[in-house]
Amino acid sequence: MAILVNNETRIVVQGITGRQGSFHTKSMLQYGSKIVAGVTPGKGGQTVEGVPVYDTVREAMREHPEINASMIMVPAPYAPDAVYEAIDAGVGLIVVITEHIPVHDSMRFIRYARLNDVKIVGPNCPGVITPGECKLGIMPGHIFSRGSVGIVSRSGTLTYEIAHSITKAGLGQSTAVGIGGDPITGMSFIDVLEMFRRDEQTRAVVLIGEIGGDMEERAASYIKETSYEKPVVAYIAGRTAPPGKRMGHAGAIISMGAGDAESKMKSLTSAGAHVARTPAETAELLRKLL
Amino acid sequence: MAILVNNETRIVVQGITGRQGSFHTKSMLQYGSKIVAGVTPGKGGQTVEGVPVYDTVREAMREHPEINASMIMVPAPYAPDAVYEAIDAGVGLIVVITEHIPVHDSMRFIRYARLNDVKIVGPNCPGVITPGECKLGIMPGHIFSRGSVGIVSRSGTLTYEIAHSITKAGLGQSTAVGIGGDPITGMSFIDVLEMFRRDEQTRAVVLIGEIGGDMEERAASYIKETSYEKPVVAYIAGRTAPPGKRMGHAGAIISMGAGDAESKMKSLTSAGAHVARTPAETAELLRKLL
Amino acid sequence: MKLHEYESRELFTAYGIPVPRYGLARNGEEALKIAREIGGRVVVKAQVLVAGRGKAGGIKFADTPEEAAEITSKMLGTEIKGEKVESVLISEYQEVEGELYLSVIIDRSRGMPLVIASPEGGVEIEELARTSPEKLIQLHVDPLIGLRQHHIRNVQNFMDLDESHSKQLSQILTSLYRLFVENDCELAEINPLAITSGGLVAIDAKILIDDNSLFRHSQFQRSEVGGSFEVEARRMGFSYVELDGDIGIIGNGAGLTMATMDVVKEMGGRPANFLDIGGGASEEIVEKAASLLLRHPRVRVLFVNVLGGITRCDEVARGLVSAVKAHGAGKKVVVRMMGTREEEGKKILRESGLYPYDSMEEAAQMAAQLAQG
Amino acid sequence: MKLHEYESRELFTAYGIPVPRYGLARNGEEALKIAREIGGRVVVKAQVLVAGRGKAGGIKFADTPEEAAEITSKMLGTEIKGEKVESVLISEYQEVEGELYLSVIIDRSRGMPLVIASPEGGVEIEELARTSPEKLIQLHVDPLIGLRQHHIRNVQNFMDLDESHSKQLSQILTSLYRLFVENDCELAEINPLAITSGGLVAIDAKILIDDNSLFRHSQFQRSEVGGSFEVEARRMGFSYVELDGDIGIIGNGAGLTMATMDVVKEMGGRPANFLDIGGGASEEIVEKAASLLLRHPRVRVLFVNVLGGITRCDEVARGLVSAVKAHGAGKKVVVRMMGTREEEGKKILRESGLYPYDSMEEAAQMAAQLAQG
Repeated sequence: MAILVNNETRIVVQGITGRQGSFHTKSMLQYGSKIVAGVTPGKGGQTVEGVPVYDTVREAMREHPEINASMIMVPAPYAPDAVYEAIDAGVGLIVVITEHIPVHDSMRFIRYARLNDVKIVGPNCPGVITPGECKLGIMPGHIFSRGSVGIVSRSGTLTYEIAHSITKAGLGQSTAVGIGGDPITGMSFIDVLEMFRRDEQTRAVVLIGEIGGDMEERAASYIKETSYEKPVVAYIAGRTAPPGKRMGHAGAIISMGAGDAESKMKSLTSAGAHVARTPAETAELLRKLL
Repeated sequence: MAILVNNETRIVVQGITGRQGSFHTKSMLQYGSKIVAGVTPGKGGQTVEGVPVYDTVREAMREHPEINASMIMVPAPYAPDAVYEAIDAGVGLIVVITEHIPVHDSMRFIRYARLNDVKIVGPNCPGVITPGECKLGIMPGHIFSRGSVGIVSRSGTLTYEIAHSITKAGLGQSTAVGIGGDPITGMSFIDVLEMFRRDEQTRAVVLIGEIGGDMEERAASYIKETSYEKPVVAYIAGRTAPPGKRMGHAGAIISMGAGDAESKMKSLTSAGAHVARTPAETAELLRKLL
Repeated sequence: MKLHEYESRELFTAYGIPVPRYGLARNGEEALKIAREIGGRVVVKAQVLVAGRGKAGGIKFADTPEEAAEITSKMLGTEIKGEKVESVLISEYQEVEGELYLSVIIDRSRGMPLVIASPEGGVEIEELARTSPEKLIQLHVDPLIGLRQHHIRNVQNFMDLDESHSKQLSQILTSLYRLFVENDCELAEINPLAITSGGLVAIDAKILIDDNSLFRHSQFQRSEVGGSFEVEARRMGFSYVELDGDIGIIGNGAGLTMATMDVVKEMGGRPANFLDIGGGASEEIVEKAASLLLRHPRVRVLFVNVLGGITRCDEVARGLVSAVKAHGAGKKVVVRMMGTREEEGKKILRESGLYPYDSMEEAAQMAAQLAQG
Repeated sequence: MKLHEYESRELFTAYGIPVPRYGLARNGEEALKIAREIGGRVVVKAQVLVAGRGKAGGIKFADTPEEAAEITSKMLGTEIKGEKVESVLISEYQEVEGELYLSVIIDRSRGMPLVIASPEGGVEIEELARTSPEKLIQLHVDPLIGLRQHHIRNVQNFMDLDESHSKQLSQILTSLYRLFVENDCELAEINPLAITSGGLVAIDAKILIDDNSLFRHSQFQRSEVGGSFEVEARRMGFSYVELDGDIGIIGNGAGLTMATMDVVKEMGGRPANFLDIGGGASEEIVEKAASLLLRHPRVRVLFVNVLGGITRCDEVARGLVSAVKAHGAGKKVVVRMMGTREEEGKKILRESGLYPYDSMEEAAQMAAQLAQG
């Protein structure tokens, strides 16, 4: 079954005519994803890689009422408006790839999405992939293979690293969800864990966390409280990161006396998750568990 | 079972020290409703009819964590803030008695309540009563008696009129919900019809509508589409009202070529509801149906 | 509460929405002065709130200031659909190349503001919505988020204007939405939004302010509209609507009062009005309400229907009895009463020779019979 | 981005939050002039962004303008925790009767602003939260609704001040929240908010602005903090953090780069830095990054870990080879490479005598060994 995206996913790409937008549209199409429309204000009537472009999501939806997901690749200053547009047009799943969106903007559109029962993945995320069915994101598709491990991650390339070792180990992935590296994201670890729990294809979950915030700790509490039925293997990046410094993106910072890797690893271990010390160990642990 | 309120309802009255607030607190207590706290800013520490008064809902909730409903009897200019306060304090059911709240304010707090999964009854409503269990409102309790008819109404005294005839007819009410006479209300006819549908105690529903808006028409569509299992008897006030005039409150106005009584009655009839021509006929129809 | 045209223009100007040059005149001299300042052809527009003033002779054109003054003098003091003209707007006449429609309204169904736009302005939007719904675009705006770029872009695309007009439309919509929210509007409508050689101009407007919000908008003066009875009743704080029958109706609560009217009609009677005394009315309030209707020349029968909850039947009875004593000569009175202190109330009525009914339907039937007799 | 104290004071003043009288001095003369204008005792405060400047000698008191000038002259040019003092704040000294704490912060867990207040200000709030959580109140504010009366009332009740201070607190909280939202703050903290004879005064503040929002806040000038390598790397557009080891780390993506550091440490090595080249880096970018680290005096081994997705391995290889040719003398280089154009990249590396690893763990082990050797 997998989660979030599958063969039925019909995509509109917002910001399709940009350099990144057109590049990833091509890559997604090559992977087999069904992109039925693109949107760039003022560029309506063009096509990108054979995909028709519209001025607004509303117009795209009128011509392609089957659209059920959007990927947003719009520069940060305009990305929040693109999210509001997708929500108001009735798109149920919105993947916000854009990085560097001001957090006050994200707070607001994430609340607004909740009000409208819309799922947001991101911002500042690689997207979602269900191998063999749909790639709704910017990850290199060939690293992934169809299988039984669900991945949920705050990181981009580190996800590819670990996905690759899972693929090499012959296990494959049900769905991999990059929830994004920003301090505040639409879907949380818990949201995705809950979806994997109900997904029959998923037999184990890999949780890739990093320093900053308390999302990993909350995931640990959730795993404990729900007596999570499927094995969880976790890897936490940033054990050697110094406090008070931002490691690459706004999310990864140890501050307010919280959010360091050791405490996250401890919480997860005591919740019954298996914590890997290196990315490669993740696949080894999975192989023993499955 | 009844709906919305019952023996378990624990009430905080916001605006308890006002003339109306204290009067209705007394009346509700006499009826047997469980009012555990009152709130009036600056009046914390007092008591009203033996009920302790707090400065904020947060404080009331800290002392009385069992609170699960609020009744708001605060003057219109301050009522929206009282609603936000109740929502943020975690109260799940809020009855807004206050009339004359600006509609822009109501729009906002009703959306906000939705975002927080909070139920709002009103504004400008008589409240909710489950006879014999809990009166959360300003209706005269003695008119109601325990029974099997659910009432949902946009009107106040007209509800009492019809409830009285149902009581006289020996049928009684499961719960009576006055959703309020304003153009925009928290709960709609459909919301309440849906609750009555699932309520075992309710064997028939009386819908009391009036001119203005299209809430009755939407209720009719809902009844038709769901093949509503329980008989619905409807009464619509305002057949003789002229277009373009406000009849008493903002909600009752025929405008924009919509909202007149005949079209509402027609919609309800064609949806399978039984439409009474006079209030008294409502009870007669019910007697035949039950 | 509906704003006068000149109030709408003041608001538009404050929000940067272009309007034709104008002035308000209360006599011919003022009209002359304003028309001279404007120069050229002007329009003289009666400042009344009733709909359809154009067809009723409330809008006239003047080629010279003198003509404007003459038209003004003639128009002032006349009645348009029953409303007296106390001032006129002298407005610059503008050649119109096209007419658009733009409004923000509260959509009751969704509980949200709704933006409506059409490239075919100047007509009744309800009419257009019925006959050619494809000619208008409707976009909901969440009150927690407000108007966003995509609303504006969708309106722009739908209207399909040239670039400079499209840009101006974006500014006007942004301003109109802000005006709508900041002034607690139920409706803020520009119709037509004219295309002129100087760009887009709001030629006419309809703005409804939520009565309940007036406590925070002291700038809007409630103007009294309607006949003298309506004005008097409203001054007393009653919800009052004048109808054309002969049975005066008093009820407590809007729904009950409307139902009382309906049942009277059902029984063959004709209501003279709608008068809601509200909840918890005192003896004095009831006396005032009853006296008002008893003094009404068209009222032959007064029908009082009270369901006591907060309202006490004895208070109602006492107020009613006083009113009948003072003003009841030649009028018939039917009372139906139930609820709080019902017995006390009925006793007071009986002692004064008034027969109280238990049933609303029976009482209505009696009222209808008495009116016909 | 952290604001300097003087920038915070400017903001507070703009939002009506009371601060002591002050001026910014860049030399002794300016300090003298400001201190004279203020009159009486003043505080000289080094304008540095590092935490704990008080204990490090960055806050001194002066009884006379001359003393203020002298302290200023001495303080300017010194380094406080590695940061050079380029200006000082000369601030009115105020007798303090009590110290409160007030802040608005973004709560990541709930995705909402959080108001924190305590009647015990002047201490580290994290410390207070740990030791005496009952001494502070925390209230979430929904970003779609904003600060409401009940937030203010709850803070007032909790702080339990006398009436005039309580009223002032309400105004300050309202202003602080507005400042927080309008300036895209991650944190807006007043600590202490002092009770003085003249009312509440914001004695010290900490304001963090969201870096991502700077495109719409041109008023804030990003100041360069940290050592020269950090500054240079950031100017090149890299995410860079200086560490104290001897193995230079380059990765693509923050998570992967952190993991690379961690694995190096796991294998017994010590990372010299964190350098994330981001996604889709070109040959030139890679060359710049590698050159920077190869020129770093503490770096003995350079470890490049690249996972090609958008990033192409051949581009990385070419950039790295150029950098090693120019600056690689005496340094060891370990590369791990995988993904897009992996074969082409590895070929380029091998031809230049660099051995590419497949496994991150093996490569890290080699880097650690080389650093020790």
